[in-house]
Formats: sequence, C-alpha cells, structure tokens
Amino acid sequence: ATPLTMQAAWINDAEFAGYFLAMDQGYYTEAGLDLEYLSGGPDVIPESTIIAGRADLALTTPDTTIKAIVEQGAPFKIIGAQYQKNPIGIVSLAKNPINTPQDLIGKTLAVPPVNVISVEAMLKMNGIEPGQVNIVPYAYDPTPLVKGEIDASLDFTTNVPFTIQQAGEEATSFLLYDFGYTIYNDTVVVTEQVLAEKRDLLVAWLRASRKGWAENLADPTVWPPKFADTHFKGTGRSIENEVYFNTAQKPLMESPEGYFALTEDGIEKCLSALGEVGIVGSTDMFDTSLLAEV
Amino acid sequence: MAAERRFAGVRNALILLLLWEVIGQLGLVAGGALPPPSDILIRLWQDRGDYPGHIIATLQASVAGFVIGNVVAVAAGVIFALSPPMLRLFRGINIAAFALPPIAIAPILALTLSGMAPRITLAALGVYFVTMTATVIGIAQADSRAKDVVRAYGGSRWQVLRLVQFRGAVPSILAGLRIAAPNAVLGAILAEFGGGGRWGLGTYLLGSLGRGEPDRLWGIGLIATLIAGLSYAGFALLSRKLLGATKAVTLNAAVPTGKGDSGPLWARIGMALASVALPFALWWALIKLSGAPSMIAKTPGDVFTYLFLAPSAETAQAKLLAALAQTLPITFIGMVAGLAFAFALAILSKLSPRFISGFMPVALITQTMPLVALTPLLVLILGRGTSLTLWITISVTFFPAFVTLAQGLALVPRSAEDLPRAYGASRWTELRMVTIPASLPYLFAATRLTVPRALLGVMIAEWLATGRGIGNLLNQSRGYLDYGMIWSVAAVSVILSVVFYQLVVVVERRVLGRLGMATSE
Amino acid sequence: MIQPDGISLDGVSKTFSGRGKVVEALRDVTLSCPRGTFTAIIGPSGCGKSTVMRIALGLESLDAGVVRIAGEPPLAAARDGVTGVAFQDAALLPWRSVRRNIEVPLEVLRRKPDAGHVQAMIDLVGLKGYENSLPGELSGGMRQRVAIARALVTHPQVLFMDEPFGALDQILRRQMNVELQRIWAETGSTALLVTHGIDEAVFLADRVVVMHAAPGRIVDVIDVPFDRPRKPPLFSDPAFHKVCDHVAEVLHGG
Amino acid sequence: MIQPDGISLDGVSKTFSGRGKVVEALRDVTLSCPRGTFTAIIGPSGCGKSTVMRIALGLESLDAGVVRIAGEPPLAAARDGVTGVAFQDAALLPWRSVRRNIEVPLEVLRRKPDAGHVQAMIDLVGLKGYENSLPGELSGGMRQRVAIARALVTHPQVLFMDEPFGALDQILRRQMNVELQRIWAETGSTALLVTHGIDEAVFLADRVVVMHAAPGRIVDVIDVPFDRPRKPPLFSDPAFHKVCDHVAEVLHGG
Ligand SMILES: Nc1ncnc2c1ncn2[C@@H]1O[C@H](COP(=O)(O)OP(=O)(O)OP(=O)(O)O)[C@@H](O)[C@H]1O
Ligand SMILES: Nc1ncnc2c1ncn2[C@@H]1O[C@H](COP(=O)(O)OP(=O)(O)OP(=O)(O)O)[C@@H](O)[C@H]1O
Ligand SMILES: Cc1ncc(C[n+]2csc(CCO)c2C)c(N)n1
Ligand SMILES: [Mg+2]
Ligand SMILES: [Mg+2]
Repeated sequence: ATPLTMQAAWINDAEFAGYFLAMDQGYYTEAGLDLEYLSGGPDVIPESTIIAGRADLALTTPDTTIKAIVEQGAPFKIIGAQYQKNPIGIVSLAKNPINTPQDLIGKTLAVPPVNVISVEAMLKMNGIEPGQVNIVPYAYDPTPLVKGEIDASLDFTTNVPFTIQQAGEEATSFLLYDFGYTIYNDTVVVTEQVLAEKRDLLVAWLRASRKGWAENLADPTVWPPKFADTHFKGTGRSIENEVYFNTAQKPLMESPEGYFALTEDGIEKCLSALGEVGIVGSTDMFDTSLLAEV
Repeated sequence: MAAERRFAGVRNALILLLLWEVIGQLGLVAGGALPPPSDILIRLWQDRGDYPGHIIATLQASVAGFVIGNVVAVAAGVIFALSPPMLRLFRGINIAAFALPPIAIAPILALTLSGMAPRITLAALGVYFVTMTATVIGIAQADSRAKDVVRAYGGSRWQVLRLVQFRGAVPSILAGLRIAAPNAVLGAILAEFGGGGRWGLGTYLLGSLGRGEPDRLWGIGLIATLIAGLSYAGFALLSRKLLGATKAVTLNAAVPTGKGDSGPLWARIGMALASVALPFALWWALIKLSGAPSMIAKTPGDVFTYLFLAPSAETAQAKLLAALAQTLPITFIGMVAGLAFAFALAILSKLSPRFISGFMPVALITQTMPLVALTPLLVLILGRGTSLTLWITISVTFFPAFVTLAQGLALVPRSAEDLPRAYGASRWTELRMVTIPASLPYLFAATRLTVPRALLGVMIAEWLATGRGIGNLLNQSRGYLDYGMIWSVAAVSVILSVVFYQLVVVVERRVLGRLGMATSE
Repeated sequence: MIQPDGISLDGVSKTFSGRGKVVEALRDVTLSCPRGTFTAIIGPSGCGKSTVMRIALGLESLDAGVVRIAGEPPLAAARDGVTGVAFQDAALLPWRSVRRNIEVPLEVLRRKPDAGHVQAMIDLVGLKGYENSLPGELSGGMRQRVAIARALVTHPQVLFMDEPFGALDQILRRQMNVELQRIWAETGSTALLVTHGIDEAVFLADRVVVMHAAPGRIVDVIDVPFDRPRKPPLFSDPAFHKVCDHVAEVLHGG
Repeated sequence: MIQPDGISLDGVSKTFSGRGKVVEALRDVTLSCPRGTFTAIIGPSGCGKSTVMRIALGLESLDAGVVRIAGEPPLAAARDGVTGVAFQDAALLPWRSVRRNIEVPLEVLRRKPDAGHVQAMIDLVGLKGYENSLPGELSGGMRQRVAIARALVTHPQVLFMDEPFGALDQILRRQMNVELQRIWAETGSTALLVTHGIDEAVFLADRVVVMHAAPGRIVDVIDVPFDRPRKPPLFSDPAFHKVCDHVAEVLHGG
C-alpha cells in the first residue's frame, strides 16, 4: 500500500463519518492506500497543511481555497466536493425565528470572522446593506444564542440545532445556499504537484471514500455508534449528536452523479456566488477528470 | 498564627465557593450561564471516562514545556544579568516570545514541527519571558554588600553569581516559576487548538464548545487550573520555606556603581543598530531553517514587500492602520487598568494576606481557563463593548505583574518597615513611604511584564467578542490564507510591544537612577 | 493624679524560636522610667537591649507583661507622635536624601516639615553640605548621624536610642553627648539610651540599667547623682570614675 | 632581596561625585605597612578610612596612585587568598547560617572548610550555640562578631578590619583585642585596623595613622613602642596614656 495523508477540516465528528467507515472497513487498503488521517480544529488551516507538504489532500471551504488561488497564486486544484450544498446557515431560536435574510435586519448575528464576507455577500444578494445587521464574532459556542445575547449565529445547520434542542429550545435555520450563496463545502483540494505525482492514489482515495459515504448514509443512524470507542472517543460530543448530524447532512451530500460530484452547474453556481464576494475564480481551478475515472 | 492564617484562607475559599453555588443555583449571573460548582462536579464525575487521556496529553506537553522553558529562561536570565549588552541585543526576541499571539504562531508551529513539539514549544514560550525577567531582576537586585565580601576574596564573576546573586535571586525566580505554571498549561492547551491532535484538554474543550454546556467547559477549565494550581502551590510553599527568616536584615544603602551606557559613540550606535537588527535576522534565519513554504512563512523582506511594495500594499496598509486605530487606544487603557489591578492586589496581599489566599484560586482560574470557554459568559455579563475588552485585558495582564509586585513587597527588609511603624504609621503610610519605594525595581519589572501582554489581551477580546481591531484582522486573515497580513499583524504587534517596553525601560532607568537603585534593564 | 511613667515595662518576657535555637531574650523584665528622666541600658552583646527597645516601641510582640509609653500602649503613643527613635542599624531609606530621610517621621505624623528646624538638626549632627546626598554616598558614621537627627526632629516626649554613637569618633561622640543632654533637658523628654560606653551612660543618665544575658534580664539599676547640666570636665571627675567603676563591676560581675 | 610591604598605598587620590556633592575622599594618601606590622587608622567620621580600606581591597577605583598588597595588585592578592576582611557593615549573607557565613571566604578560595577550625572561630567570637542561627536571628553585636570570625577564618596574611568592635561591649571588646593580637602574632600577618577607639588603636598597633577630613588625608603616623605581647594591664599604664594623649592631640588638633 502507498501512503497518502489527508487533512480534515475539523475535529472528529459525523462530518467525516464516511472516511472513518472506509478506514475501518479497509476500503482504502483495498484501494492500495495506506491512509493517514489528520484531524482538524479551529486553528488548523487545511490549505496550509498541504502547502507545507504535511498532507496530500485537504478538505476545505471553497471560498478560502479559491481566494488563495486568485490572490496568492496558490497551486491548488479542487478535485471533488463532499457537500454539494454548503451546510452553513443562519441558526436562530424558534421563539425568535429568523427564517429569511430580511429577518436579520436590526438583529445581532454571530459569525466566525472567517465567514464575514460570505455573510455580507449573501446579505447583498438579498438586498440588505451590511450595516443593517449587527455582526459579532462567533467562537462555536451556542450559549449566547440560547441565552438570547445574540439573535442568530452562522453555523453548521446539520449540527447546532441538536445542541439547541438539548438546551431545551427549538431551533430554526436556513442555509445560505438557499438564499443565493450557492457554494460547495469540504471541497477536496490538492496541490498541482500532488495531482501530477499521485493522481492514481487520489482516484483510489475518491473511490474508497465514495464507498464509505454511500455505506454510511444508507442508514445514517447505524455507523456513528460504532465509532464511539474509536474515532469519536473523547471528543466531548455525544453519539446522538453525531446521528443527528449524519442524518441532517445526507441531503446536502447526495448528488445524482454520486458523492463528491463536481457538476458543471454546481461549479458555475459556486463560482458565481464567490464572484459576488469579489473572489473571481475560474473553472480551471476544478479538475473533474479524477471523478470521471472513478 | 500560620495555622490560623491557613485556616482563614481555606475558610475564605469555602465562602467564595458557597457564594458561587448560590449564584449558580439561582441563575443570578448571565441567566444561569455560570454553572454552580455542584453541577460542575457532577459533570466532571459523569465525564470521568473521557478525562485521563486528555489530562495526560496536556500534562506531558505542559510539564515538558515548563521544564525546558524555565531551564532556558534561567540560563538566559543569568547571561543577560551578567551582560547588559546581550540583554539589549535580545530584547526584541525576548519580547516577541512573550507578545506573539498564540493564535498566530500555533498554526505555524504545527506546520513546522511535529508530534508533541508544537505544544511543548508553545508551553515553553509561555514561561520563558516571565522566568527570564524574574531571574534578571533577582540577580540585579542582589545585595552589593554581600557581593563585596566575595569580591574582596578575589571571587570571580562566577563565584559572585553563585554565592550571592543566584541565591539572592531564588525568591524572585520562584515567583517567576509560580507565574510560569499557569502559562505552561495554557500554552499547551492553546497549541492543541492549532495542532489537530485527538488528545488534550484543549481538544476536549473544542469538542465541548459546540455543546453549549458551560458546566463541561468549567470542568475542563478547573482541571487545567488544578494542574497549574498544584504547581503554583508547590512553588509558593517552597518559596515560603526558603524565604522565611532569610531575607536581608537591613536595607542596602549602597549606590550602584554606575556603568551606564559605556563605550564610544560608534560602539553605542552599533549596539543600538545590532539590537534592532538581530530580531529580524533571527526571524529570517528561523524561516529559512524551518523550510516552511514561502506562501506561509514570510520573511521580514516579504512583509516589507507586502506592506509597501506589492500592488495590494495600499489596501493592506489601509486595513492594518484602520485596525490599529481601533486597537491602540484601548490597549493603553487596558495596560493601565491591568497594572492598577495588579498593584491593588499586591497591596492587598500585604495588608490582608488572608483575603489574597482566598482569592488566589480565582486568580489561577483566570490564568488557565481558555478565554474561548469564558467568552459566552463574559459577553452575557459585560456585553461586547469596551468593558469586556478591559476585563479580558486585565485578566490577561494582571497575574504576572501581581506576583512580581507581591514578591518585591515581600522582600523589603524588616528594619526598613520598622521605622514608620515606630512612629505609629498606618499600614498604608508604611506601604507608601517604605515598602512601595523599596520595591520600585519590582514595580518596574511588573510593568515591563504587563506592557506586551496588554496588546495581546486586547487582541484576544477583539478576536473573541468585539470583532474589531487587529485581533479580528488577524483571525480573518487566517481564514483567507492571507499570510502576508498575518505576519504583518504579528510583526506590528511585537514592534509596538517593544516600543512600549522601551518606554518603560527609559522611565525605569531615570527613576531608579535618581533614587540610587540598581536597574535590571 | 499621678503622672504615668514615661516608659514602663512590667514583667515582660520574650522568647525567640529561630531556626538555629530557642533564645529566651527577656525574662520578667520590669523597668519604669519616670517622666523626664534619662535612663541608660548597658549589657553584653546579645543580652536583649535592642529587644527591650523594640518591645517598648511596639515592634515586637511579647510573651508576657505589659508595656506603657506615657501611659498608653506603645502603638497608640507612637501614633500620637510621643516617641522618637534611632535604631541600632541606621535604617535610612536609601532612595531619600539626607534631608528627606530626616523628614520621614514628620511625614508619618503628618506634620509639616519646618525647613529651618530640619536644617538645624542637620547642622547639629555636622552634616551641613550633605543635605542632598543619598545614604549610599555617606560614610558609616555619617549615616548614623542622620539617624540621630531623625530621632530628634519630632521633639519626642519619649526618646529611644539604640547605640546611636557607636560609629562615631571620640570627639564627635562627646559633642553629641552634650548636645543630646541639652535637647533632652530642653524638651523635658523621657530618654532611654542603649550604649556600650559606660562613661557615656554615666555622663548622660539619671539611672543606669545593667542587663545580663541568657536569659536577658535586669540585674541592677544604678543611680547617677551628678547635677545637671553635666559638662565634659565631669569625665575626669574622680566621683564620676567611681560610678563608672561600680557600673563596670555590676556589668562584669555575677 | 627586599620583601615587599604587606600593604602599600602610594599617592592615592579618590574623589566621589555623588548626587549631593563632590567629595574629595582621599588626597595623595601614601601609606606603607611592612610585612607583619599592625597599623591602626584613626580619624573623624567621614575622613576616608573606609575608602582607604576599600581601595586597598580593590573594591573601589582610584583616580591616581598605586596600591600593592604583598607586592601584588589588590585583586591578584585577593585571589591568592592573601587578604582577610571585616567590613564596617557586617555584610552577612542573610540565607546562610552563622557557620556557613563564616565559611564563605573558604568557599571563594576553594579551600576545604576544616570543621574544627571554623568551630574554633565561632567559639572565639563567643557564638557557640548559634552555629545554625541565621543573621536575622542575631543581635547587632553578634552579627559583627560573625564578620570578625569570617575575617580570621582564612588565616590571612593581610588583614583588614573596619571598626570591627564598634557594636561590642567593653569586656568583649577587650577580649577580642587580646585575641586579635594573639592571632595576628601567630600568623605573622600584616594588619590594618580602622577604629574610633584611641586606646584600642594604641593597644594593638605598631603605628597609628591619623587622618583628617576634607580632603581625606594622612596627617601623622605615630609609632607605638610597647613590647609584645601586650597584656590588658597596659591599658592602665601611664606610658600608654601618654601615647594615647599624643594620638588624641594629633587627632583633635591640626
Ligand atoms: N528575630 C529574632 N529571631 C531569633 N532570635 C532573635 C531575634 N532577634 C533577637 N534574637 C535573639 O535575642 C537575643 C537578644 O537580642 P538583642 O538584639 O536584643 O541583643 P542586644 O542586647 O541588642 O545585643 P547587641 O548589643 O549585640 O545589639 C539574642 O541572643 C538574639 O540571638
Ligand atoms: N559611594 C560614594 N559616593 C559618594 N561619596 C562617597 C561614597 N562613599 C564615600 N563617600 C564620601 O567619602 C567620604 C569618606 O567616606 P568613608 O566611608 O571613607 O569615611 P570613613 O572615614 O570610613 O567614615 P566613618 O568613620 O564615618 O565610617 C565621605 O565624606 C563620604 O561622604
Ligand atoms: C468543514 C468544517 N469547517 C468548520 C467547522 C466548524 N465550524 C462550524 S460552523 C463554522 C463556520 C463556518 O465555517 C465552522 C468553521 C466544521 N464543523 N466543519
Ligand atoms: Mg542591639
Ligand atoms: Mg567608615
């Protein structure tokens, strides 16, 4: 087996269940890969890891990746996308619901600093001036939302509503995707050099990962409990949370063209949405040929 | 007496705990976002299976970092105390080690080192400056009368150091180690945020953040505090044992034989240039040696290009200046507030040791509890304005200053304090006329510790809560892989810290010089 | 009404338990100095003289006994500005000039320093010209003189001095003896002087208290009958020598 | 070959420019103490006695002049373990016990402390039982005695003592005088003693150097002719008094 290293985008949670399954079931080994999996975290910038040569491929948010290609000349290629629809959305409490961008006017919205321009783009697309919404930093803890200090937060809609339910509140949310900010997420990114040198391995990785995801999402409640003592051990999260997450993310990942699909339409939407933010990408930043081989 | 005092300390801590319980149970603070201790304990018990792995990981990194950082710090402190030119030469580097925002360096460390190394490095960086400063001041304040004895017997510089200065510096170094303990633990935890590992209290905290369960977060914070607290208590005890009756009997009146800025003008100018150039040279060399890709690791030249020559330079400058304009004013206020708070506490520690021993656990929590975990609570109580920034800045700055100051106050010889007492002076008059002036060198050392931290405190508040200034700029830039901006912010924040620091040094030299006291800088 | 004693110690005991050993510094020391009298304490090194003084000043806790200064507990008396003190160690504040060191007690007592008076004290101890020097720039004897000036500057009603002239040369010492007597007589203060000079003790004091060591205790109180003001020729008076010899005998004997 | 002097200062001048004022501490001081002689320096407070000593020890820079200790520059002599010193201020290391304070010079000179000898020194100064006490637990006079023991512990060939007996009572002082004479004679060392006691100077010294102040200078060197070893009865010898009177005259006169 040939070694291959992947950098995930966040700590171990259901967002990466498909990879865990593929690892545990030996799909990567079958494909001739000796996969090393690196967990992420809030201060881990996956693109940096592949630039530094610490990993061969990384799961990224496309806005960051494409901005880096455009502005820094980073030699990245996107060879797949885990989420066909970005799960990031505006989450609020049902008792103070925010169901559309218009509802945000005059409200306080917590956004991770990285995502501020995405939110501003979405607001602009919906005819709202950024000044009309009070944007404050968000550090992934929903307590201020639950306590009403903020009215809404930008977070993974697949995840936080569960926490809010646990806290005894009802959550409501909408995806940025559904209001014009049509980007992928957890895009699979490699450097041009790796693409050239390890193309076969990458194809093998995509194939094995697809298999893992298909099996995992066949019944989203089955696999997370199996990782309780392995991949999910000591993460501080609960298995119920992962099941919720896994279930919620299923519709966002599925595509008629299979998992990781990069469709012409999808790429077009992604690029045009980013264009609104001032990130002018192009189709040649995507390499769909590997998926074609799978 | 001693037993009574210890009892009073325990009693005060218990009262505090009880108060906390009541507040927590009734949800008096922040709509119940502050969990009562009982909930935290119950939660700790429920989570007991998770903890061992995380504790071991954090313990390994923080202990290794603590040991390495302190060994280097004491060695460096000795060298700097013996050779003021070296101290000047390394000032920029020393301050950078203290003032560089962990959020900026953690990712870089993770990319250039592997395994536990990034965590150990960050923990070591967290302790280095504090212990080094404590060593330098301890050595500089050594009693010249005792030095004369050794010198009169032909004692070498080394013997003077070993027999008099180093031993004399032990109380001060122990104070440094006390501050270092929480710094090491926090450093290790912060490194986990950028490292992507599976184990460690920081990692556990990350996973728990999204749960919106403050009792878990507090549990993690309290375990970290416990680790730091044990170390703190150990060194405090050692310090009390060692110090006891061994402080100087009388004040040393001797005026330091001023060497001053010696040497010809060209040598002094050369020295000044070298001390400015060296940090940049080292920065450049480290980047080259680490072999990190140039898109990530920027040399001083790259930063210059980014800020002044590149096509995007103007935008970058504008962003940076706008952010600085937001950050700087509050930094000044935060610096003063942090120092004032430390000063008030230090005075209180002299006037009412019991109160302080009860307060100490609270102080330690503020030092080891990662602020990310506290932010929700803080914003609920204080909002997201100036008062929050000030409180965060105070919490980031006061502790080293407080311990240093308290140490200085504790070292004042009995005979000096007898004088005002014999005239029936109030405790306050005694402090004002004798104790505080006698410990001025420590007051300045404390100020020097506060200055670089204040900027860091403001940046953390900006990053976590207010979304303004260079703290926010730094965080946003990370998301866009705008490493040019990341390094610019880091460089500017270090340069600012150095400038503030230098201002303090100038004032310190003038004041202490006028009063006939030895300066450590 | 009976006026209270200037200084009164009643059954005072004090034991130190240091690291090295346990020392019974004072055992049942009773001493009363009526108002306006001059008392000298003499005794071997380590017999507890300084401890007596520090206890009378309220600087040291006692194991047993009662102390009154002008009828008040020591700290209250000190607060009222009754006491003046020169410690065995000059205990100058190194960062303050000679003048500002002398002004310390005035500041503590919140009295306005009278520049002329402070200068007079400086001149008295022969430090004219050194007003602005720091203690580190003075010789050992000069520092001690600053401490003397500082003890006198508040016109204390009760004056404590712990070997104030130890580092001075003979002439200066005699001069200071005479000056001290003059100031004491002028102010009508109660004085307690610790000294190793038998002649000095006899020249200055109304009563010489002799202490012995281990445990520290008072073995005798010797009255000195000479008229006031005493003049330097007294030093060569045979009667004077007789008293001195008596003191020496008690001091050295049993 | 002529043996070099034990201590020799040639045309030494020293001016301090402190913050208070400029002080000419020494002007053209020339002094030579042949090997094995005992010299006492006497002079008013602030005349530069301590400065002479500190210069001879290499602790103070000079403006002009040459200093030799046993033929060597001060620092070289010190390194060779030639010198012993007791400062005016006891200058003990506060964290070291009495015994360990006395051992300091031995440690500096990398000699192995001989426990018996160190104990003998402790007994000599009457501190038996206080071996493990810290300086903070001693009286003023006791601290000074530790400094004396420390000065003697290295069997120095050249011994400097700056008012070592200032805080001691008369008897102890006399005892120490006698002991010092004995040790000095036994070791054949060159001794330089700064003192305010004229009788002490005359009793101990072969020559008494009288200094005057402002500027600090030597005004006379008076030979003391008495045989060795000198015994305490000498103190009451009329010849002794005559020398003392002469010293006093030079000291006070001029
Ligand atoms: N803080 C202390 N801790 C322990 N022992 C002490 C302390 N202070 C004084 N002593 C002991 O108490 C005794 C008396 O000390 P004190 O200073 O009163 O002596 P003294 O008569 O003033 O002597 P001297 O003439 O040498 O100054 C000494 O034996 C000393 O060792
Ligand atoms: N470091 C210094 N800076 C300025 N002046 C000094 C310094 N040291 C000593 N002097 C001055 O030098 C003069 C001589 O001082 P020195 O200590 O030699 O006197 P001394 O003869 O030992 O006096 P004493 O008997 O009082 O100890 C004094 O006038 C003193 O003010
Ligand atoms: C791929 C990925 N990126 C980030 C997070 C953590 N997270 C939750 S919401 C949010 C803001 C938008 O990125 C972030 C960073 C995650 N769970 N998965
Ligand atoms: Mg005494
Ligand atoms: Mg002197």
